[in-house]
Amino acid sequence: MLAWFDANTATILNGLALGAVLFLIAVGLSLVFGTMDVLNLAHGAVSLMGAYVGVAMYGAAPTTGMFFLAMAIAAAVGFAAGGVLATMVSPVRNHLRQALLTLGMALIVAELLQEVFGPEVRSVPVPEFLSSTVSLMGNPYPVYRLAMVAAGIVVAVVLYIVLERTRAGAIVRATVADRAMVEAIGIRTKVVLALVFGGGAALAAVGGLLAAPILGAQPGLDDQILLLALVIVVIGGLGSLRGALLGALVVGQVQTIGVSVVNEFASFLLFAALAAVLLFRPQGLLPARKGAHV
Amino acid sequence: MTTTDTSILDIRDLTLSFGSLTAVDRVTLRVDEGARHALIGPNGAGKSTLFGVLAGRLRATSGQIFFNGQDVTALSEAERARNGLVRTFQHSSLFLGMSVLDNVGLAVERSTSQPKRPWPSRRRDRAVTDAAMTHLESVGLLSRPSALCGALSHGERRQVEVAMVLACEPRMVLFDEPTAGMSVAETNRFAEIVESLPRKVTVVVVEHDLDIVFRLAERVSVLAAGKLIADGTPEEIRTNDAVQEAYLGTSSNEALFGAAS
Amino acid sequence: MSATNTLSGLTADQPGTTKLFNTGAPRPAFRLFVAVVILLILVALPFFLAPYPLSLAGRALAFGLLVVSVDLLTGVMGMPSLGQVAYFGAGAYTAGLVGIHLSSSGLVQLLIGTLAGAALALLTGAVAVRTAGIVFLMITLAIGELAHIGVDSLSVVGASNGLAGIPPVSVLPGGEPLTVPGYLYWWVLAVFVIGFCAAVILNRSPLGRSMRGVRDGELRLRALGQNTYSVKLIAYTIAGGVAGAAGTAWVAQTQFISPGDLGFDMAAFALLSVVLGGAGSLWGPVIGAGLVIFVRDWLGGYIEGRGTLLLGVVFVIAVYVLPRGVAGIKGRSLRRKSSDS
Amino acid sequence: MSEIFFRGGRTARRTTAVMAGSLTLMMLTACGGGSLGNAEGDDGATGSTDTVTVGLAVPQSGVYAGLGEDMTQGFELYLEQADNKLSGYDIEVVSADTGEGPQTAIPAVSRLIQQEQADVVTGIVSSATALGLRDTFVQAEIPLIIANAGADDITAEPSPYIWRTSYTNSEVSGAIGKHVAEEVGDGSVYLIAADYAAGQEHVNGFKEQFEAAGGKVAGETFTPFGSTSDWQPYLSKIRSSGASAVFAFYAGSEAANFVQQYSTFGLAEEAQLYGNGFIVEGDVLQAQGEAALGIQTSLNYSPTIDSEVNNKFVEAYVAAYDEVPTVYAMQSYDAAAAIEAALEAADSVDGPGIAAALSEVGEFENSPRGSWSFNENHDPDQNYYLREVQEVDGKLSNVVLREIQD
Repeated sequence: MLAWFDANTATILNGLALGAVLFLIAVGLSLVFGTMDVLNLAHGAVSLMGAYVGVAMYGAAPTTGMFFLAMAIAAAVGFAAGGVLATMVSPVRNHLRQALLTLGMALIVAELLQEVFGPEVRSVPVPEFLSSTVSLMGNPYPVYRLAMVAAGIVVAVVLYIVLERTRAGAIVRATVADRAMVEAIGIRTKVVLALVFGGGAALAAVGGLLAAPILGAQPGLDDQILLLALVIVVIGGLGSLRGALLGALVVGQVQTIGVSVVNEFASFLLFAALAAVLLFRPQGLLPARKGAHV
Repeated sequence: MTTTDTSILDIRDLTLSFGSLTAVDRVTLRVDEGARHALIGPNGAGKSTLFGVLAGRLRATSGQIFFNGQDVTALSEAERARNGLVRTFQHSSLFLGMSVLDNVGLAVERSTSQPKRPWPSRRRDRAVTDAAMTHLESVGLLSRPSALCGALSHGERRQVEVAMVLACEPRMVLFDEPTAGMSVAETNRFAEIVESLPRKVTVVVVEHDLDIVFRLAERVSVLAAGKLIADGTPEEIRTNDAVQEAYLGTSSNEALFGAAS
Repeated sequence: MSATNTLSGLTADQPGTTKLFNTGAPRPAFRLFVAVVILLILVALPFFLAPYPLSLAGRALAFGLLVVSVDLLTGVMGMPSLGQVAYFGAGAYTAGLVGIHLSSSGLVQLLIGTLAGAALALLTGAVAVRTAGIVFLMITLAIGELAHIGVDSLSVVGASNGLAGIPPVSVLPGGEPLTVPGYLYWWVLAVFVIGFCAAVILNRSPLGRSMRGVRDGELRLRALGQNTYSVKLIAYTIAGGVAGAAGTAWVAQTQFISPGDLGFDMAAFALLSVVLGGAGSLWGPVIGAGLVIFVRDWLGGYIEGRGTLLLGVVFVIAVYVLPRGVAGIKGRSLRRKSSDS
Repeated sequence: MSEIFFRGGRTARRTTAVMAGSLTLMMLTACGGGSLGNAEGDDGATGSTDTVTVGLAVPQSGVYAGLGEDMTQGFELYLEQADNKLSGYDIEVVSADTGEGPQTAIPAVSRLIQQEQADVVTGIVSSATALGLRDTFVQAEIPLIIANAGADDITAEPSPYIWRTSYTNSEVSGAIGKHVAEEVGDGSVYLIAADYAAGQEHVNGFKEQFEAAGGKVAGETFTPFGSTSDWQPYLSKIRSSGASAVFAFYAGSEAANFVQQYSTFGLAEEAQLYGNGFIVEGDVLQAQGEAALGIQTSLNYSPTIDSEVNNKFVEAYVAAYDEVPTVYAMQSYDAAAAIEAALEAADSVDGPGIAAALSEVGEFENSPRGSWSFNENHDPDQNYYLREVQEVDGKLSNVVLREIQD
């Protein structure tokens, strides 16, 4: 057993790295669903916009300053996109029509991105200061992936503090639990919702940018990201921060250790896991608790 | 299995707990066949929970429910409904996207557990329609059978709901706060409908509005903190100290029942 | 926000889309007249249309029937599904295999393909219909994707290359193969009409009424004493059969089926066609399906790879311009008139 | 009651008007005159003109759009060089977007055959599309000249209407088998490929030649096609297998990601990476960057082939499009050459005439890839080249090491 862990340390670690970046992308989808009751099918497209920010800004391996500048720009682009989507979707109450709207927007955004950046896969280099490798069990392991894990932890902690320990977070949590009540105490939930939508989209764009050195940037990636994010938030429990984190970690491991152990059924694993979780826990692993925490 | 000849509902030591919270606490109660029985109590007394257990939506933690001499404790809501124990909802929950006739039709054809026919049949569908129209007539809503329920007034919706309950050919009807949100005229109309129900149908009402309770009920049970604290005729309840205590702490009888008397 | 809370939201706006004109002036004779005229136009298409647009019309009809099956679940029963592609695929692959190995008769293929779709729906639905709302949507997504991945790795049906070499269908066993585009189209139209009529009959039946009851209040329906599980499972099985029939029509038209036909795109476009057309109405979603095929394949063919972009624009505009879908146009004009008078 | 009647009347009038309108519209658009005629009767109409309609069915959208662009450029370059006349006929090119797979490709190509009345069609990137359309072309009696799709099955049973200027999957991968066996000697080779039909064919084709030459296989993994983005779990397996070299088949974005991660995890220093040319072809190579250096591949073409014909071709291509031609461009260029040769030999310029002429065209001596001809399966009988990714003048390039001898 121990030997197995030894042999697979790198793979498990890698599942963490993948899970971390998937968490960044998926948490926005989950919170937007929780607060606005909107399943944003343009979420993958927003994430892809983040990846293309990297394509546009990096030439060769970016310097440290350039890397953080790109993150800021990706966040800004994502925030703006989220704001536009929130505005467009706010008069549409029906879930299915929201799906029609957001998937329509996703198609438009993806096509425009292809128009600008071309149909071919574009690779995004790793920033210089993270481009080295460390030795792990005698084998080289890229530092950038460790940094992804770190980024995931930082975002999870910051989000947790913001949502659980600040007044703004309390308002967001209250909006998840009972929108009418928040409305009644004089808070304009529309603004709250637009901010959450923008924030979620900004995280998705940053996640897309951080994932780009591994996933690349190309047309069609938005669909893949959207499906992964949907699976994550449904496995974890819609509208829940902890759920999104757990879901992302599960999917990260399924996609690494899972495919390595049962390689013949690798392509079935993700959706088989989804079906299995939903059959036994339809509400997800860690659903949002009413009123209390996200 | 021993029940007296006259009691149709026999509740024995019924308890429902959610973890450490006991919502219904060892309630024992009998309702006679054909009775007009009301269940009252202050907010949070466990009325709606007890109601849910009786209807079969919630499972009792312990205790038994006999309906018509049969132990129905383990039966589902649908099975109880088929046995003649039918409930209405606290908030009117008709099928708002469907016509009045379709609503009552659903109730008329509920009675078999067999799968529904996936094709129309002129003769057999006609029978359902005729039965539905009869029930609509008895609640005085014959004029607009093809109107969407979503387009009806609150009172009209209540009438449809009663028609649906009648269509279930109930032996006993559980009304959950039937007059909540009704205008005075609508409340009156509702009371008339209940009064016009055949005597063989037993009626149990959970109600806030004590006016209507004392107008309709021949027997009243009072629930407080999950426990049955009183059971008797309306007169007995009016003068019961425990009831008064439960409702208003130390307040007088007049403050509580003044409006009703 | 628990998953079950979303049940009501998913269908919030739908009640009344079909019924609005049902209640106003049903006039069955008039509606029958319109239906007959539309059918005559569809039958007459081969006399006017060249083979290519006619083949598109055939594809639109087959896809339209798939959309009808999605609508039975989404619009009539209030359970939005992304999984009907699995039963569509079951019908299509079965028909293809029957065509290659057993009989080129379209009737035989239709029968076996429909049964295959229904059987698979019965098996998977037994689990799926226990859920509702978003969870049902995601379970059906998983069913569709698993079917997609399944045929993609199954070498007896050509795996990722798809099932090729399917001979042209004939109507009866041993009959003349339908190689003339017009005759082939008529066969696809016949399958469509059979499937559509089945859906209309279902919609007007007691089961159809119970399906709408599930949509408007499943708990309530259960409280009335109806076994909603069996209502949902039977409806799901029938919808699976309709999707299977659509699959046989699709294969008859294209003589080819590949895993991509069961992909997420197809599932999403089928569901969006329902929304575009107006969930709950049966004819609206068929028009929605026609619109999707027309924009993506016909217009897209002339503007070099911009079909998808155009489709996105159509979706977005439709959300604002047609708040109740294509079927709502008629309802809206009636409502306006009645408020005038 | 009158109101109801009134409503019905209004609706009826409007509906009738709409129907009359659509009928009129149908009459107007009915230029083709219906679809009930006999298919053979329609063909005669195009036989006598001086214009030949060529359908170019390439992806203009989706993940293969880059390949589609190369193929369009290659085809157009040939036409330009010939002043848009092949064997004296004016060439009208009608293109169709085949998208990512058969779902979009089949209606698009049906349009070329039925609506645009193409006399011959070329292009086709995806094997599934080619297989799905095979019967359509045979039934319509229109020749299809495949300029990329490589599935062995397409030409396994040759049809007079199905031709190919590219390769078969098993052959292009088998070509490098002997070389790898010689290089690794006593070591073993790990095989990894995308899990779909083409991936299987490439791996089997390689394995057959490799094992025939005495090579040993260390292990074999197929990764989910189209949904794999992280290869680390598989790379760990390769490492623990102790293989001294790896043969991989990937194309497009998967090739880009695989090669980069192969290098990131340090495997590039431990095990030489081999493949067929597609793992480093076209835009992919630029996306891979330095990670691709040293990869050895087999392919029927490289822009660095040092022949007079190829140098001229590359020069003209660079001048026209400001980029180096890819194998896709070359195969499409040669498809144009095949059409010209067929028109030269054809008795009648219609589907069956061109198809018949294709079997008489003989050797193509002026091809950038070197001399080739159609074999009995209608696939090219051609040379393969061993290539290595090297940096030439600051740009990555697939440098030809040598011609592969059978």
